[in-house]
Amino acid sequence: MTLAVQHLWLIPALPLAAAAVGALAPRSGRTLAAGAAIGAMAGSFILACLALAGALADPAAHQVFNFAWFDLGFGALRLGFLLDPLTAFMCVMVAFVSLLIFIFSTGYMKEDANYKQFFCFLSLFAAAMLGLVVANSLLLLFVCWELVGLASYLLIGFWFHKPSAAAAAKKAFITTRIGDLGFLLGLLWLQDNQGTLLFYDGGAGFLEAAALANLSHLLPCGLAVSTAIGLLIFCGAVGKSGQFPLHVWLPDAMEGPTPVSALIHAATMVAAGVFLIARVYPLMTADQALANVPVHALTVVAFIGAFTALLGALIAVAQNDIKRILAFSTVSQLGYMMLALGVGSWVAAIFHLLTHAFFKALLFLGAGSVIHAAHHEQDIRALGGLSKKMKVTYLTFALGTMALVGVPLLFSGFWSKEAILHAAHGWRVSHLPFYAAVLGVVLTAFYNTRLMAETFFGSPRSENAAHARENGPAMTLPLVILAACAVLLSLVNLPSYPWLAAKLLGEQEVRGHPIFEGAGLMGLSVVLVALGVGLGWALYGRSLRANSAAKDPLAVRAPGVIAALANRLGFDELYAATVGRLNAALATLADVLDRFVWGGAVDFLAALGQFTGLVTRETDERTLNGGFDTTSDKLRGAGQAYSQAQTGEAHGYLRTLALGFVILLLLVVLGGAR
Amino acid sequence: MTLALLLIGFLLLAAAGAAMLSRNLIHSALLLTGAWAGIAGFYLWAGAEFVAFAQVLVYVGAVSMIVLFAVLLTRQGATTAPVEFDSFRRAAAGIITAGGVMGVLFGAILGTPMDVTSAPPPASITVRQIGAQLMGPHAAALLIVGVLLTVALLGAIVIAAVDKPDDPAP
Amino acid sequence: MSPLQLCLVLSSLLFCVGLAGALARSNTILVLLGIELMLNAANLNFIAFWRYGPQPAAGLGVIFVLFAIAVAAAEAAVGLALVIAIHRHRKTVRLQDSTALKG
Amino acid sequence: MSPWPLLSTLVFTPWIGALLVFVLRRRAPDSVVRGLTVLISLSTLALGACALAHFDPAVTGMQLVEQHAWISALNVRYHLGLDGLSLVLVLLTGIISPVALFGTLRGVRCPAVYGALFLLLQGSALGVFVALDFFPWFVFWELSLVPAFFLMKLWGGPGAGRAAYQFVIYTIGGSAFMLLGFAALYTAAGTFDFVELAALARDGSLAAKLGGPGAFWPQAVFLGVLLGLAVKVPLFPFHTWLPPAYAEAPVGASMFLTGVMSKMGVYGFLRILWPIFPAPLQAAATPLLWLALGGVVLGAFAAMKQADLKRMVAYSSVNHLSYCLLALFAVAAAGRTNPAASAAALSGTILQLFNHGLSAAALFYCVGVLEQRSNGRRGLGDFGGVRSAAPFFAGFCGLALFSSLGLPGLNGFVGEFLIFRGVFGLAPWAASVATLGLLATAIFLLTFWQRVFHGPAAGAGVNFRDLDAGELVTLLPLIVLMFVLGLYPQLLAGLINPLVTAWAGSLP
Repeated sequence: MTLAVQHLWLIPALPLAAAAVGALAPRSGRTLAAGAAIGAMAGSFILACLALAGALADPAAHQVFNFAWFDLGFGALRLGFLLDPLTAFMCVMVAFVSLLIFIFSTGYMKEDANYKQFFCFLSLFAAAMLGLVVANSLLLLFVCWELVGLASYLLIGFWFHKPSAAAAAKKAFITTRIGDLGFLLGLLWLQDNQGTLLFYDGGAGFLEAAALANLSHLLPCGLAVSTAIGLLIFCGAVGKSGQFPLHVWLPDAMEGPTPVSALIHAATMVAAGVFLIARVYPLMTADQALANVPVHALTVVAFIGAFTALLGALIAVAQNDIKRILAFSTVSQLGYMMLALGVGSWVAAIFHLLTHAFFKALLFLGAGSVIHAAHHEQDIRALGGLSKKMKVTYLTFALGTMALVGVPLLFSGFWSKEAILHAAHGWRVSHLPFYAAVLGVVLTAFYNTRLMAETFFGSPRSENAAHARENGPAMTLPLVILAACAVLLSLVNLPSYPWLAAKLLGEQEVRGHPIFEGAGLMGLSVVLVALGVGLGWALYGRSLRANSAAKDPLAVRAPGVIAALANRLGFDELYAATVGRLNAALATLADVLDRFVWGGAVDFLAALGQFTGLVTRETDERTLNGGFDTTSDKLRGAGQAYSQAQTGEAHGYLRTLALGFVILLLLVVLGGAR
Repeated sequence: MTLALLLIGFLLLAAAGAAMLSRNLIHSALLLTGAWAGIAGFYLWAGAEFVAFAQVLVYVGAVSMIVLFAVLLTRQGATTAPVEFDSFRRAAAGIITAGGVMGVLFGAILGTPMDVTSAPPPASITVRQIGAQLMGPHAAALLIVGVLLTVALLGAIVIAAVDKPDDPAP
Repeated sequence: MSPLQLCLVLSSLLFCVGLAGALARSNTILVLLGIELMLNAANLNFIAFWRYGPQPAAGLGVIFVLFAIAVAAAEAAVGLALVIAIHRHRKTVRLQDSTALKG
Repeated sequence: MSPWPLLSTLVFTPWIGALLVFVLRRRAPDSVVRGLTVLISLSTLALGACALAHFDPAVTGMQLVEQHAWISALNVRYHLGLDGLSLVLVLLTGIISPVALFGTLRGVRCPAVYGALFLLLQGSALGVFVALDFFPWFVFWELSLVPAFFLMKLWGGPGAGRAAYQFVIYTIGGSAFMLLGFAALYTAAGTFDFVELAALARDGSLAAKLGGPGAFWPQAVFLGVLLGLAVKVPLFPFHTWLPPAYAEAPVGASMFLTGVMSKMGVYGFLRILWPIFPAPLQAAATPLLWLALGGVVLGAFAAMKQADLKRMVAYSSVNHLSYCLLALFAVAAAGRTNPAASAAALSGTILQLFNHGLSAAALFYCVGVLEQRSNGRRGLGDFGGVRSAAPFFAGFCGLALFSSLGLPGLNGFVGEFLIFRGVFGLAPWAASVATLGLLATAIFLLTFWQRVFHGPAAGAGVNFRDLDAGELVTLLPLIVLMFVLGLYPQLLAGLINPLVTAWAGSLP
């Protein structure tokens, strides 16, 4: 155990302290809150770099620091921190992107009244996200997972006076919680089965060989235990990472401020699902050796990932809100990561996660820059012509787009996507995911071309766009840095020198292969991207939109398809009609049961009691009381009659006394009382 | 002895009866004083000299004086106005009732065999004996009677006192 | 007729005289005096039984009579005071005029 | 053992205080009376801390025992004692009561009478938690209804009369069956003492005395006692008295009712039903488990449908207390099969008791604040955008809400996690169905939060006044405890661990 892992807790603790400062600072302490948040983040970044250095010194080792949270009768509930290359790379990425976005936020949120609160929530998010990354316990990971969800909830609903923002925040929390409940069940199952939730614990953790061997027995339904647990945990990832069928919350989450979208809903939190699956990868692959199971956990992951990748790209084609296009693009890219995990290349997934984090954060921040400059105009139909007004934003945004599209050779996105396509092509179970991914690449190129063309080229199509001006350095500097990263990051994992993959896999030396080995696939990819860009340019770039009301050229050609896609294929309506209605029906049922059945039973008993009471009262009044009353009346009458005898005449009394005496004595004498 | 008793009894009853019949209250009071004196005579006859002494002291001396004062204080109009029997019916009923009582009493007395005639006449009780009895076994009763008398004295004064606080005497 | 019976007859006669007076007369003072006579008749009985009773030496009859005389004296004093008070308020000494006890 | 009768002092100080407050009500100014009431109420916390200092968690039996003959003809004893469970609940009472009094005493009519009744209630609840003989226990149990009734009826809302009658009659009805059950038990065993009865039950002689296992009487007695406790907790579907009672009671009483009195029922399950009727409970546990599950799921869904915030919080109480029963019945049903899970479930139950007390009391107080600011309105649609005007209030209420829905880092999570961990190990299907309850809880609590605090300012949310110092001081201890127990549950778990381990080890 090195010094680094012992002090790993400092990485999330610093932003947490900043969040506390932000929460407790007075309302006017804007600079204090922002300063604390940025300072803490910088500290975390430095610590993360140190941790990375510590991890790379021995990439094969899982350094852990475990401690008991509290005693539980039969053994303590233990938590811990873990340091390995995966953790370290994630830490550095999260801390770095967070730092840049914090800096960007100081410019973007300058006018907001709740500026201080914003940084408090952001710091809380960063703390939870970093905690999630460094956790060595599924429980600690779950705790941070939920806290990340809370921070996301608070930040989506940051402009809470907007009803749409409040509703989106609630939708996000509830939807992800559905997945989290699956996660929770998986976690409980694991705890019950293994007695520990630690990943690595010197041979006793559940990701280590001894424990995994226990998980291979079959359930009555035919699944292996590890498959079932793995799929339950995957439910959590589906919720958090916006995978089909729980992807509906992510586009709505764009109601939050743009830095939030960049940090949480593009770069970090949504990628946590991918990270989670990568973290428990030994568990996910534990059933690969079993031949006679109906389904492997990873197969499900692959298909869901591929479907989501295609779905997201499709829907993005028909969106008009700049942030929603990027949101669906995020959904799609997360699908690619899941696909990579599913087809067995978790290294490719993590590589894409890292590259995507940078270029998608760049794109969102660029979008934020545009929105900020254009006075919160988000509709690309109303923008246009910004390339001349906002040079820095335009250039960096273009670089990010090229990375996302996968323009060959120079851009990180190309290499990471290439790795995924390669892995999907090599998957032995099915080729369907590969075809979906290929189609997704074309679509991605297409809708991004559209985005660029509509936003930056031509002439401004609204007052807001016409008055746009480039933003200050607090906002442009992060863009430049991120753009540099989006390009340079390709260097860490070139096929000929896969440094990142080697480190992640715990290999000391880096063994690359010549670049032409995968040239066929790479060529295909280049052709696909060119096709997509060409199509996009043909439709949107050549004949630029004249004004914001002009019809979309694609919608003219296939109105039904575009309308369906613009409506996001009706998932929200579908859920409202099924899950929502089921939920409402259950609530009504419970309420009716309460009011009428259980409450009715009680009321019936009460009525029965009251009826009995009525009967007895009547009986009492008519018979018992009646008799008693008559007697009383008679007694009173007798008393009145008797009082008539009280004449007040002393003579009479004396006489009566004497007569009484006579009678008594006569009785005694004559009766012979002797 | 018996003769003496008869004589005393006759005088006593005669005085009492006359007192009850007299129409003049003053006469009634004086005749009653006589009857009380007769009773004292009876006590003497029976050998209870101390009782006879007390009878004379209390009744003949004290009560008769109070009665006389009461009579004088309640006289209306002429001092010698007779007190009439205002209701013949009541008088008759009273006398008949008394007669009834007398009848049953006589019946009881005469119908009861009492064979105590053989007992010797006891030595008369001495004052010393009475004193010892009073201060011994009956001390509590004596005390209570003392208190009673005091209270009666105060009570009599309070009841009979003139209460006209609002009307100062001229 | 034994002396005891004679005494008892005498006392009962006295009692009846008192009773008759108390019942027949309307003057409150005379009613009180009649009652006083009845009390004295009872005293006669005490003395007679003391004199001729089975245990004359105890002297209980004498003591009783002494107490009775004391109480009677008190009674007479209070009773006559009441008569005077009533007379002062109602200007009457007729017993049948005081009927406050009527029910 | 301390020679000073600490537990008697603990129980009777509030009663004596109630008398004092009542006597002083016209002689001292209101402020003095209020201060005195809160001070007396705080005595429980102080004495509870004393008890804590004398308490040895390693001992699983009763501690600080006081035992005197009371009615020797009936073998009734004045028997008080304390174990980890009692101590946790005594401390809870010591926290909730002063907070509730402090928070609500300023606004009520006749604060002295209110305070005196409240102190009576507090003493009775404490008596229930420490009495070890059925007779005094039952006396405390029933006595607690009297002040609760008057608090509810005299200080409650418009429908309070009906709700109070329903509450009292329903509860007394249940208790009557319990009394009958104990009468039968006494005829058979000749003692009212819980400890002795439990010992008899352990060696099986109790069932033999009642007529042998499977005979009519043990079942009947068990059902009687079960009914009494089920109404009190309340176990679904005997819960219909609870929403109107909690909703119509004055805020302080609601806080106490949900914070402390609802724990009396679960306490009864753990102290009486569990040790004295192990075999019948095990036999009946599976159907009871279904009922508890019904409470968890239907309680949460019914809450979703409520338009009255207080009723909503009341239903969330049904839901949260049903988790406790769920764990209890799961453990009873499974018996000795999985001691680790049983121990977790039982710890979870006790932690949940404490945690629910904190968060539900805080929630009721928050609804009370809303009610007080808006002239008694407390509908879901009566407010809007309160957070803009009252950020502190929104923050505190939000913390209480998130604690209630089991957010990690706050106290609610620990208890629920342990319950789920235990129940999953004993009855996985029940745990799976119960997650529906977790989801529904999140939905209705967030709906509460969204409708009241978010959106544009509307209804009574316009110009909403933020918390003043007194309200802040009321909520602060609860919020601080939520954090402390959420991050460091060992504080409580340490008190009950040996006890729970012993229980889990002695299952049939």
